[in-house]
Amino acid sequence: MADYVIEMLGISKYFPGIKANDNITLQLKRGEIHALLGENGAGKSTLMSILFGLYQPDEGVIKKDGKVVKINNPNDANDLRIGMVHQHFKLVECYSVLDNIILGVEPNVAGILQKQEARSKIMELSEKYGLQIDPDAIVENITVGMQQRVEILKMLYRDNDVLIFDEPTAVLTPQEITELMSIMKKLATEGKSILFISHKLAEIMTVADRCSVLRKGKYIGTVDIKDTTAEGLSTMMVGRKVNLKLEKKEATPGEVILDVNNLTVASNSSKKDAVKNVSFNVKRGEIVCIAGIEGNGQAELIQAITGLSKQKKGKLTLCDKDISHESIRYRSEHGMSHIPEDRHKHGLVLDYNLAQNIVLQRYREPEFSKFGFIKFDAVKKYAEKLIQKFDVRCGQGAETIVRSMSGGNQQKAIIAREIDKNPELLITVQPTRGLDVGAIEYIHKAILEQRDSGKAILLVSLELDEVMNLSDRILVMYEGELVGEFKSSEVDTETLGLYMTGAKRDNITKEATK
Amino acid sequence: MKKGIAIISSIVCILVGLLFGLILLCIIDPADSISLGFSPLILSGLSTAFDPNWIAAGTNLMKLGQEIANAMPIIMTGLSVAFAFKMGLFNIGAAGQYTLGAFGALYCALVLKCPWYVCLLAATLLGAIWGMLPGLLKAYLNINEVISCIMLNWIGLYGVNTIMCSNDKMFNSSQAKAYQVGVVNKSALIPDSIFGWNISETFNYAATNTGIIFAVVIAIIILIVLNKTTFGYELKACGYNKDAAKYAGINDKRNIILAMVISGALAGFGAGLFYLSGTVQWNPLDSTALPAAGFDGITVALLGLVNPIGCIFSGLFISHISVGGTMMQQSIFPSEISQLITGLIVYLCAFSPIMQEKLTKLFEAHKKIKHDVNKEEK
Amino acid sequence: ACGSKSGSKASKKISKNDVALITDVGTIDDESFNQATWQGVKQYCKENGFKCDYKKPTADSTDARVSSITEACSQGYKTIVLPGYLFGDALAQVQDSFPDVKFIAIDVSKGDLKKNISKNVVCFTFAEEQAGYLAGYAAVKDGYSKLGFLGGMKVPSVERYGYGYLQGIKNAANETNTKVDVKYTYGGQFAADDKITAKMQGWYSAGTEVVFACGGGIYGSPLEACGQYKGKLIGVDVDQYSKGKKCEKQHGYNPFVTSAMKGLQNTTVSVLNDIKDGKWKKYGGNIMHYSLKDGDYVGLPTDDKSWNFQKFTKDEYNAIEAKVKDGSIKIDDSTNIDVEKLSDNNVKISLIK
Amino acid sequence: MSAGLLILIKFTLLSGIVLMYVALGGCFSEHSGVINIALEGVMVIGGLFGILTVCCIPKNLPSFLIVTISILVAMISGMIYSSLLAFASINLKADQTIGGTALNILATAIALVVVKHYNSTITTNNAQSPKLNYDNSLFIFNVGPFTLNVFIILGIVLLVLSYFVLYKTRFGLHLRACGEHPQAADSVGINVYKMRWAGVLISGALAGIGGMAYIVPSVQEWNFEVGVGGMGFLALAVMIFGKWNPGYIFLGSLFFAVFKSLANIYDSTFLASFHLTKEIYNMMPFIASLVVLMFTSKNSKAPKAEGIPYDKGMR
Ligand SMILES: Nc1ncnc2c1ncn2[C@@H]1O[C@H](COP(=O)(O)OP(=O)(O)OP(=O)(O)O)[C@@H](O)[C@H]1O
Ligand SMILES: Nc1ncnc2c1ncn2[C@@H]1O[C@H](COP(=O)(O)OP(=O)(O)OP(=O)(O)O)[C@@H](O)[C@H]1O
Ligand SMILES: [Mg+2]
Ligand SMILES: [Mg+2]
Repeated sequence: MADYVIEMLGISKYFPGIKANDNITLQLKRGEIHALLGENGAGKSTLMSILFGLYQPDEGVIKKDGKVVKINNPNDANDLRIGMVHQHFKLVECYSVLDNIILGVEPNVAGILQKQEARSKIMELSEKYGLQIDPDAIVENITVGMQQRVEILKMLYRDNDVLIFDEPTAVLTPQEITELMSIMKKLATEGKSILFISHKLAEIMTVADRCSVLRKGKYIGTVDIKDTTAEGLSTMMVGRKVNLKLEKKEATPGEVILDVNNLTVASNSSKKDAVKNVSFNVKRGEIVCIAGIEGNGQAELIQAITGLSKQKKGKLTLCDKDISHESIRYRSEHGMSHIPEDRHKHGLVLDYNLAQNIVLQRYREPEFSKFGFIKFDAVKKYAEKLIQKFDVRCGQGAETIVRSMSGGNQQKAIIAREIDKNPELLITVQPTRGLDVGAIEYIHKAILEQRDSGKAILLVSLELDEVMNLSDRILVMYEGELVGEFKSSEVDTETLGLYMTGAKRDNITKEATK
Repeated sequence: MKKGIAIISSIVCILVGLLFGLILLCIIDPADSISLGFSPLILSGLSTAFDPNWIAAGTNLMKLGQEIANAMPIIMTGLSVAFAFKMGLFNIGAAGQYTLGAFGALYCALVLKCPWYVCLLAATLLGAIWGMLPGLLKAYLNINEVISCIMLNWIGLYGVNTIMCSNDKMFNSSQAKAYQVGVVNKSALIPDSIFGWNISETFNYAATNTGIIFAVVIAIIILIVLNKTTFGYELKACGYNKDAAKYAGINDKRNIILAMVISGALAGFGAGLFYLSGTVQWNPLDSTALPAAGFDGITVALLGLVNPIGCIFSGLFISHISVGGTMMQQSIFPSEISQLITGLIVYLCAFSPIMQEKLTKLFEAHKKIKHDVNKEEK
Repeated sequence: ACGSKSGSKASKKISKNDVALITDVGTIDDESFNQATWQGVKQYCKENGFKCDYKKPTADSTDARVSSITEACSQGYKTIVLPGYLFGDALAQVQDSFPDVKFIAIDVSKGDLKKNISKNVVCFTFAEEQAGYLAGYAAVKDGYSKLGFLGGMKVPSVERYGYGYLQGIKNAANETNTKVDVKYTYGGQFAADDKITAKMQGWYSAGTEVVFACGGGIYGSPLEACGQYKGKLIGVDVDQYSKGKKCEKQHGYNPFVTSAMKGLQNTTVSVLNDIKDGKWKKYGGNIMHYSLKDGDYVGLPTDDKSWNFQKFTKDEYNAIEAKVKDGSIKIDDSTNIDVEKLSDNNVKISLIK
Repeated sequence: MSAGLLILIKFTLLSGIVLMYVALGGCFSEHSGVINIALEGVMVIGGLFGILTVCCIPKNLPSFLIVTISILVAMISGMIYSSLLAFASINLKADQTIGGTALNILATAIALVVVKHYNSTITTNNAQSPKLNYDNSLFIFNVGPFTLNVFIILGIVLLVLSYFVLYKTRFGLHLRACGEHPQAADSVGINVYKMRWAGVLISGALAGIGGMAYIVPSVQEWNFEVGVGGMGFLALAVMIFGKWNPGYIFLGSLFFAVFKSLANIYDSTFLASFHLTKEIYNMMPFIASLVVLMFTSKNSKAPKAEGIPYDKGMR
């Protein structure tokens, strides 16, 4: 028995209106990497937050080294040497790396900080595990990868020996993921026990020793990785067989819909240009994907194309109309749809109801308004139609306040809205971020349908799987420039990775893309 | 349902506030606390409306008239604050816009000798301009409107007072105040009667005029604009989520500016209503305090649940108890008790989301059984 | 428990001798009209066992004042005191609506009333310019040559004090042929605060020797500022010598050289007493202008304890007072004059806006 | 040195220190994540009870004690009053602006009711006076040609202390983390609610002293009808102007104070020859700071989580 470091026995946790964890048991062996798998909302983060002391379980006990313990807050967890890298990083952006690592356990004399001591310990750890960081850099200026290393160092600095990684790979590049995997393995061989949450089956297959599966808050079971396959895991997770590979026909590109010519865009955060002299086009009936590591200018590129920010130089043409200096509304009314990256920030007015969100760009059309007055009946009817058509699940139909809907359904509502506008060009950024396989499947199908009905689609994704599965043509973006163009059928992930990290580049000219 | 709960929670706030006031009055002087304190305080104008003495003198509606006259400007500043709130802006600058509005009205009335509607228009315009400035600063330079409004309040006050003092036609040096509109230019007075009904005569209070009808009509217009029009839809979208509004092609800069312009216009209009009512006098020598109507607007808006119709009622309520405050025996009870009560009510209003949540739960507990039955039928 | 209605209703009833006062814009203790008359009212009621109360209008408007007066009348008050020229219009409106109520209006002149005065009304005004004259004259005679005038707000009575003060200064300066500097300003308020303290400190440090603090509680600021520079003050309305006690403790001298007084409180008390004694006829329908000619209604205090002049003697004071009284010295009582124009060879007046 | 300049320095220090106290208070509160728009009201309350203490305390106590006790009372009453904001905005997650505005409205009303009641109990003649009379001599002393007051000395000490606490101590690191990213702070075991309470209470303490420092040194009688005349709001502006940093806040307060003083004493300096009205000088700091804000607003240093109630359950 005592070879379990952590045992969570019969854990239940209720949230208003939902049982997030229902009698869950999880046992973690010393020195193992234990994966935790489940759909969105299955209760993985909740379970881990309970272990880390952020929530209290309503039922059940936690044992550490065979002894029952009570973990009331992260301090208790820390005393028990449990550490966690959160799904959304918990770093104070304007603090230095050093301050973030020591936050909460600062060496001090009578309350006065003694940073020198901390610094040498951190440098030691960073060398030992190959976690390269600059202790004096300000967190808001460093890459996501480095932020993750900071989070890991935070755990190591606290001498934790139970390490929880909640979806650590969602934001990393393939190279960084490989790096992280090896670090995790190294930590495990040193006797640290690791809990690892991921939606990516391949990762689990490579790194984990065992895997526990949750579904809708319930515990399904634990398997040894060497006895199972990716398909087996996914079946366990959703309760049915999932098609992991998308079936798609060959694309039949038509005329050019979007033409981007020598586009240069200033950066949101730094003084340098984020997009440098980029040219490409998207044709009817094809899916063009911009691949690249986060922060290489994709966001700025899309903002410029959609009109959310101004370009510095260059020309944008949509269906033969010059839209370089047109407003967002003009672009939207002339055939551009946009599924934004951040659905809460851009996609929805969370305090409006579903109907009001469904007409977010179209409330001025004569169908929905007259003399400046909104025809609420027409809006409602239309919303109900879309809810039916796209199977958006919501409590009170068109009147549901969007804030109360689940993330997946919010995303569906956006997709319904954007597709039903019947656009010429559909721009979609990270359409499946953080969604579970079931939802991903649905959305991918919808996008493909659009392609097949002759729309032009511009996809931005950080997920290489998605890129490979969905696109017909792939453009790789690195430091604001397009450095490679491929047919998706003629390239593999490794090659893409090399381009994305800047290790390789081609010279892309406007002519080449034509 | 939701609205009902909101109103109930407001009423609870008011009752608690009043109870606190009563306790305070008891502490100050237990013997007279009801008869000379609390009863005039909460009955206010109503106590005289049915008093035989007052009825005999034919002045029984005078105090109610005074309440209405005092409510006009604060209903407007309340609307001003509420309107900006809908756009997610905190218009603490209503005081400054009100100041400019007063100046516009008085300048047109006293110097240019314009008729009332021109004066009112000028008040509205100047208020709108003064509201536009923080709007511009917010939209184009991202300067927090609270700060710029505070600055512009004082700039407006000093500026207006400087100009007024140096203008002989505005500044009555023998009284050390601005001239009374009713004395200098009768045509600038807001009409007393509408459809043959002379409001001032009914209430026996000269300053009570058709202005209150203007205020009510404008509140209704604002309500319609906010809830029924595309403009209101845009505005609220910007207020809830600026980025999403921008994504939807709504010009958020334009809306921020427009919202502040309208907000300022409402405050300016309120000042116009007040200063064109006859005998009120601006005191340009006093630069120590901003007009209270501006800050009362915040109270009115909050107590009125940021709803235009709510503003009418809360404006009347606040005016009601502040007139009541002056009807208490002044040598025993400070009239500021009414202000204390309103402050307390607004403080309690800050809790109203939580209170509403609790109340909703309370109601839903009753409904629960029904609900479950439905579920099983499915 | 509280608010037991035991206090019998009868005792709350207003009886015919009770007095109500309606305040001007300022507070009841503005150390000016409101306070002085209210003190008069209270003194009278206390001596005779009557009740008194005051009402504060909700806004600075005639309508609000009329409403407050109506309220007092309807409650049964038969004597109502109205301090301040702002009551002119309101009085004109109500005087005939309540013929059985007696109105005592302080500082309301014919010009303020704009109407014929009714039999149930009496108005009082004072010759502030005489008090101001005497103060200015005395100060220069006492040897001060750098003087200041700090008015509260530019209201008529303050202006009259100020104009009289300047005339007194000029007269004395020309008599003794000394050069005198006068700084003249209005604070814009009747209360002291840090801003005015700063201004006064500026004056005293730049050499101003004595400041006539003319308006309610505004004297607090020069009082605060003077100590360090051994600066002096002239009080207003009442004898303010006792206000200098704190400074005496702190800096070893009382800064009030004198005070330009007018008899607000006394007048109020004596009218009320006369009404009680049935002598209303003497007043009803009149506008009474009280100057030295009519009695000691204006002037400087001559008690030994508040006589704080070094050179200027009581004999000199009596002499000049007599001249003012008999009219051999004419003092202009206009308002809204350009004070800087009054400068001459000996006296330099600078107006500070 | 000309007399005019001396006085300018004196009054700049006088009101600059007040602004600094209050802006520092705001700075602590906002660094913890709570926007304290109630500073104006807290100043009134601090001033009120501080002065009441000066009035009521036995006069035969050593003056050092009188000064200390009354300042302590101002500080504590400021803390108690601001705890109303803390309770509403931290525990009940109420809207901070609404709560703060309510406290501003309440403060003047409370002050007037208390002062009037106090005045009518100490005098028999039922005076409903909104003014308090007090003796400020204990707070003021001269150093050469300079008139200083205890608040200036205390202020400088607190300024240095504030800087040290915010940037050099464990407490400061925790406090600022709560204003920037409360979830992060919570995840490393910092009690966000406690830190926010601390931030608001410190702001109450500083604003309470600030209220007293505003009223006491310049006059010996205060009319509470004017409250503190917008100083609290001005301090908020100074805080933003000073980028939430004690050092800049100090400079910002002096900048505002120079103009504020000039407005009052310009006639005793060389500026007299320009014949501008005092209103122009009064306007200056406001116009100037608007202009400065226009140029600096692009890179605001406001704590990121300020104004957002922290909810442990929220993701
Ligand atoms: N604070 C909360 N209040 C209410 N409900 C919550 C809260 N936190 C989580 N939930 C709900 O509990 C369920 C489990 O959430 P949890 O975040 O643990 O899921 P997850 O398995 O981590 O999902 P994902 O893969 O999206 O991260 C979800 O339905 C979620 O909406
Ligand atoms: N904070 C919350 N309070 C109350 N209910 C919540 C909360 N968060 C989520 N829920 C409810 O929990 C359910 C699942 O929500 P959740 O956001 O976890 O879904 P999801 O599909 O996992 O979304 P995502 O993909 O964004 O993680 C929804 O019905 C939602 O209404
Ligand atoms: Mg989730
Ligand atoms: Mg999760």
